[in-house]
Amino acid sequence: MNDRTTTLDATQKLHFYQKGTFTVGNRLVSDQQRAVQASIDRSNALTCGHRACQGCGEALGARYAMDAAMRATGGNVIAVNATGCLEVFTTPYPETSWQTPWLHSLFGNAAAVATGVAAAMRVKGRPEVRAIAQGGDGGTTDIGFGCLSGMFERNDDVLYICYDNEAYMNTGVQRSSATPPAARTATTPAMGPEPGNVFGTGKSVPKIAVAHGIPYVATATVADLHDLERKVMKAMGIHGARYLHIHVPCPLGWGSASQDTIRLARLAVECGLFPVFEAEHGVVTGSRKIRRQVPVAEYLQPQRRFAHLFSSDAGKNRIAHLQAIADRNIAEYHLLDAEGEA
Amino acid sequence: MLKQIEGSRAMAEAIGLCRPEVICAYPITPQTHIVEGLGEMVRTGEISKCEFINVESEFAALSVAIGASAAGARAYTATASQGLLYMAEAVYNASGLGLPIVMTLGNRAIGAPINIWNDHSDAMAVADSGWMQLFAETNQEAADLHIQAFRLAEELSMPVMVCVDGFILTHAVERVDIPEQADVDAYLPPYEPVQVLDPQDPISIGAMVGPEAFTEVRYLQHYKQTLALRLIPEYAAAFKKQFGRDSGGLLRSYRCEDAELIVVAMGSVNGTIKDTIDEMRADGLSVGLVTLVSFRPFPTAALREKLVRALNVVVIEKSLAVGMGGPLANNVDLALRNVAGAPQVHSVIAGLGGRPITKTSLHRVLRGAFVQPWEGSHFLDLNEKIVAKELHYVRKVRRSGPTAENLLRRLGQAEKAAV
Amino acid sequence: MTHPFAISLDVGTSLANLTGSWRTSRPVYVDRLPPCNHVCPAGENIQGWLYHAESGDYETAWRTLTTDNPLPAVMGRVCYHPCENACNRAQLDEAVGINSVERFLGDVAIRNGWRFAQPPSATGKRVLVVGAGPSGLSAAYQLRRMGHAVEIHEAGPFAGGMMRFGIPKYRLPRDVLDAEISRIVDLGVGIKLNSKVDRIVESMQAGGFDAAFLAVGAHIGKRSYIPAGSAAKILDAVSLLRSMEGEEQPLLGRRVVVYGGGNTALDAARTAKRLGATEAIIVYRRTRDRMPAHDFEVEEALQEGIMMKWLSTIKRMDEGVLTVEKMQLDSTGFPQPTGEFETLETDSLVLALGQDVDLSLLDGVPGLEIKDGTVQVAANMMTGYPGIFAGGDMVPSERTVTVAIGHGKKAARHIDAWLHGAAYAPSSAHELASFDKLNTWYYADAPKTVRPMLEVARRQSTFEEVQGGLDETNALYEARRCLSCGNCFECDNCYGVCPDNAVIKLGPGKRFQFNYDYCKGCGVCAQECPCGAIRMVPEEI
Amino acid sequence: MFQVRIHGRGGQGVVTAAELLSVAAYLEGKHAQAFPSFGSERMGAPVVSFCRIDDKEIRLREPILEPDALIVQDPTLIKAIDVCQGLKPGGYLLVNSNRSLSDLHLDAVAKQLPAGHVLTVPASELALKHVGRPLPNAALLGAFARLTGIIQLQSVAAAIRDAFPEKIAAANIAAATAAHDAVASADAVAAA
Repeated sequence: MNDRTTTLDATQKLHFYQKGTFTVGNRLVSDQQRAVQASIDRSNALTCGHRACQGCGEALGARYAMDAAMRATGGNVIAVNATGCLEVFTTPYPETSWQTPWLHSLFGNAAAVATGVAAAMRVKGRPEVRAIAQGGDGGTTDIGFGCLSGMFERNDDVLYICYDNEAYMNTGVQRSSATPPAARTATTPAMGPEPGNVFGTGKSVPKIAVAHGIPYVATATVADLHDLERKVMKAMGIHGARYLHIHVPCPLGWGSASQDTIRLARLAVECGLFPVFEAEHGVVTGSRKIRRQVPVAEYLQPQRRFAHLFSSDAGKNRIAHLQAIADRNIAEYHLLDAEGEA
Repeated sequence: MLKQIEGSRAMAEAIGLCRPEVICAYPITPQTHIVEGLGEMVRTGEISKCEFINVESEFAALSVAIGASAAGARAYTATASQGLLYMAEAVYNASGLGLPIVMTLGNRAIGAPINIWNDHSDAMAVADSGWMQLFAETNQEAADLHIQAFRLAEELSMPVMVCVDGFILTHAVERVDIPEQADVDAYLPPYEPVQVLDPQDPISIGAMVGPEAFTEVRYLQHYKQTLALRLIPEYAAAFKKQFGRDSGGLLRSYRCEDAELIVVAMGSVNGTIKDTIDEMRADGLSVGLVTLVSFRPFPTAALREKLVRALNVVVIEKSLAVGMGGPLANNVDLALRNVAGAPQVHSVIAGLGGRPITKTSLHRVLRGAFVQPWEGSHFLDLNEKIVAKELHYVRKVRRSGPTAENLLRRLGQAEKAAV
Repeated sequence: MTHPFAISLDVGTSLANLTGSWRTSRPVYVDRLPPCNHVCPAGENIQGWLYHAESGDYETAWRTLTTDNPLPAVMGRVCYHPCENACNRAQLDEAVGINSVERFLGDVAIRNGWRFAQPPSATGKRVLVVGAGPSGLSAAYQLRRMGHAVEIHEAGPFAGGMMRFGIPKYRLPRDVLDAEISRIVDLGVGIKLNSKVDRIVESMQAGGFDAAFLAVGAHIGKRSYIPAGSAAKILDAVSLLRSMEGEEQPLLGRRVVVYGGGNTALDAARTAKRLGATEAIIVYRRTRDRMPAHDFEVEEALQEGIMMKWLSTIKRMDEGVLTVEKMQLDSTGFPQPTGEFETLETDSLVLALGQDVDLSLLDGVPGLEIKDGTVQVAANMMTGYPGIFAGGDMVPSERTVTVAIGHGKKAARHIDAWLHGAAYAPSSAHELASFDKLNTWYYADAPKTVRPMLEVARRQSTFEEVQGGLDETNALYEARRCLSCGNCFECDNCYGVCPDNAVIKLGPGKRFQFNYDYCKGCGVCAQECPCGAIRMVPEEI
Repeated sequence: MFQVRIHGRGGQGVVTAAELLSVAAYLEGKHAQAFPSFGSERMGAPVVSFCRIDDKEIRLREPILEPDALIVQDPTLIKAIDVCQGLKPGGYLLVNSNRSLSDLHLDAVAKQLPAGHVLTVPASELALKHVGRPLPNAALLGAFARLTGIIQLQSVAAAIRDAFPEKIAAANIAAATAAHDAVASADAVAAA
């Protein structure tokens, strides 16, 4: 699998040229070298008829990730899902949109349940069947955090995927520990002296994952499919605990236009607020470089959850504060260095 | 093979003979020795083809079991007290998903005040979670019940909790006949799941179910437990056939024929009660005992059949539903509901937080029942003097402080006074 | 039911939930007109042939190209490529090197000896084409492919018209020109050289032609009266350039002055330099920014050491000396005399003040309207005389090879229709694919490849071709810089980015189709389409 | 008791419409009860909300199965589900559309209802014009007031004023008034 992904990366540089370098597919390269999503017979692990909102980033991210995992394992994937949007909009009785074996247990235990699945497969002599746990930022960075850390620390053979839309959207957009500073949510209204979410210290679960020293940790976004697929395939080529944190915009919770989902994911990376990086065995090994840097304001402006920042002078300072956070990321993950540098 | 052995170890060996495939361990007194024993047996290979997983919490312990069971493995874990409450959400989930997990519950009180000793508060806290609950009277039965539990759970695709009195059984070293592997294999068929996560035949398990179907799901769960009322005696009979001894079943009676007064109890206390009854019978008192093995499903009909001819029924239980009384007594009332000329039911709350239940105390309360049956709950060996003092003090002083500490202080004073 | 009720569900059950009913606006695939195609005077489907060149299928690319223009190798050298000025990519990094790829295809075709497919069947109609210049050849080629018998009458000794007599060798090597002309001849187009048509109507009757296309070039250099001493050597640029095709080369002396500011002036000056003039000076009455000549040609000329004298008019010429008056631009930008004079040493003066067409062949033809030295034609290129069409330098329009070729094609279509007693109706053009319709994120940065240039030393002394061509990898690279503005190039973006799997991929070359049963109308596909080939249309409610 | 059922899609303000209606009734001194069809539906998915209006205390807690009036905020639902289910014989039907009843295949339903009880209003258009976003609920309430006479337009306006910030309120009231007047003039035409 690794070979395939490396060649895919190579072809990006060698053959894609101007047209198709960043697009999903490219008629000029062989099917094998094209993105999984470009394939006419991709598995569509998450199929039509689900009840996600128009322009749902999570629905997109989940199909991207699961389809890539399906290709990487020849379809031998069992998915465990934490409670949340993804669970509710994909499996309301009597309809499921999942084409893979799929299990929903609770909000906070996806990582542990997946550990159980993996253990069962080992003991049943079917190690080729791999377990993937998935959840939103609430189920991952908040309520599911204990089970997640336990799974990491035991280095169980589970790929945990967090679809981060930066709040509890399923329950009506309440703040989570992944909600960015200043963002308006139902529980951090744009009122009072400190409108929106507090400027806390933040909580980078990817970094916490790295601190566990697990074999593989990566962040990705729905705006960079090739990068996302490569990371999923790489992850599926590794045994032990792996963590993939995917940034997935939410039109409902962010107050953005449904067609802007991918555009916003792109801007989040280009402004430095969402660093895309990789780490192996506790060491950051590389980052996706910013291609056309933009000020954070360009990313914040189209989102109603940040509207209050643009209506007052105090707002300007908060934007500056957010820019400072972006600049820190840029420095820490070398986001403006030339390609190839760590 | 007969062994003089600690209860926990005996259970561990019995569970091992059931060929569990995934065992999740998290330490909590008093079940700890069971998973310790199992861990050792997995390491030494006594249990083969088994994943032993040390998890970070009871919540994770049962969650791992849920995943393993849904993926087709025979899953086991054990817990007690606070641990059971910490995994409560998963307890309901396991039964809701119909996963045949077997879990040992080393019965123990629930804090605060923190207390590690035995009573049945933990079992009662999740009595209505959809799990079947079987109470062991002896360590022999504790061991045997696990073997029956796996068969029952997997037949109905419904989890089973084997309730064993903490310390009193788990830590008691006594004679236990550990079955032979061949017998267990003959009795317990390999796990055939009704549904399993398999890439060859994918399904989605754990859908969101709305008002249109939720009642039906719940009803079917309830219906399964009514089926268990038939299966439990059946499997107990089969067990006797295979292993040559009585173990399990819905309930057992002792000297009940013609008894005017019948005691109902669960767990290890039944032994003490039997001795007490023998002595009372010797004194010509017409008293008998019904030992309830299955609390869930609750054997309403079988119990009614045992109790209906008595004049009085005394329910002795190690649990208190604060503000209501004895939950077991309440369930016994259910068995006699709408029965013409049904016996009077009297409730005894005993052995909370590990307080010993002695023959002396039992004689006092049971003989009392002949002379002067009571209404409401009788708290066995309640230190009324101290309670009265505390109540008086609390009435006087607004900031009266923590009751538990106050009581301990008073007990100390009382002892000094005695010297 | 094979598994527990309600809590477990079978795969594929969600397909029963037709989420398309949520939609308030729907995406539709569209084709928009790329700016390059839009502005090409020859009406080439540039994006169309680049698409094939991208995948290395040069023959199909060349065949697509030559359906509109039979002279790609020439075009790739002499076209002033307005397409590249219009190219959307210019707003991203640099315009696609369309002209250089066109030349590459033309040269490859010559190298491989690719031929045009013979016309399917003969219509029995005969068409006379007057003039073997670009528009004449273009018309003849198109008419021949439509199955008509075509005969070109050319007054000069060679075919090619202004391509041969107006454009110097160093810009258009003659072997290239000959190769592309002979390919047209091979198609069955007859060319009669040295046969000037004096009376068009008579010639038509004599030859039994059903229609005629007049494409006479502007070969007559405009003269303006300049008082001159007897020994002063004055000649015009067109004659100079034409004489380059003859045996003996003209003698201009060491110091040559060219008078004028158009491309011809530059050609004349650069030719003079190559003929050995140590000083070649261009005298122009306005400033460089007002020069009609193309800037890149001025640049090349300056590199070759041509000197420029701005804001000057020539008053008189005596032996070896010119009198020049300084000018200044008035507020309207028109040059006004200042009364300041100076002299300029020169051996000869070349006048490049524009050209005229010899319209004598039209004398006496009824119904024609001649204005400012050109024949007026209707929208269908037909003159006032039924059956006689005209194009190129003869009709009012910009005088470039590309425009001429466009005229030829256009006229051919109308002539064909006219011969069938029908009227040719061009298909209505699509909406323009402007830059704002694109999502350029998806295109990698890729600066234009520069064509090699002959070093200045040799450019000053020889008539070798100044500008080189691209090698294959360059050409491929350049072709792949095309953004495919407004037309799906099957990048799979819409197929990949749909959160509802509501895009159906139909397979290579078949593009895509929306599944409106499930499309919720979020619009992500339209937003993320790189080339603007999807439009969102509100649902009627 | 007058019972209203509102059909629409997540994000169209279906629940808000029921709430506004109840507030309008409350402001007229009536008893009113508004409640949504609970569920975790998403933007764009079909949603139902209910409103009861009465002169005495409302104790009934069942969903509205036999409404006196139906408001359909999104006509595409008519294809998807049986919106008219349980509508009383003398009831009202108000549909957000700029198309005719026959275009919407509602002729059959209309026949069964009293004359003048069925109406389509281009509420989304009016909303786009006045509010700038296609949120048809306010406009529909304006039309509803005129169609049924159960509540007054000014009560609807007052309810909107209670619920939203000044500017947004003003815009929505404008939409409601426009819809109300449109119905009025239509009636005038019918009457003439």
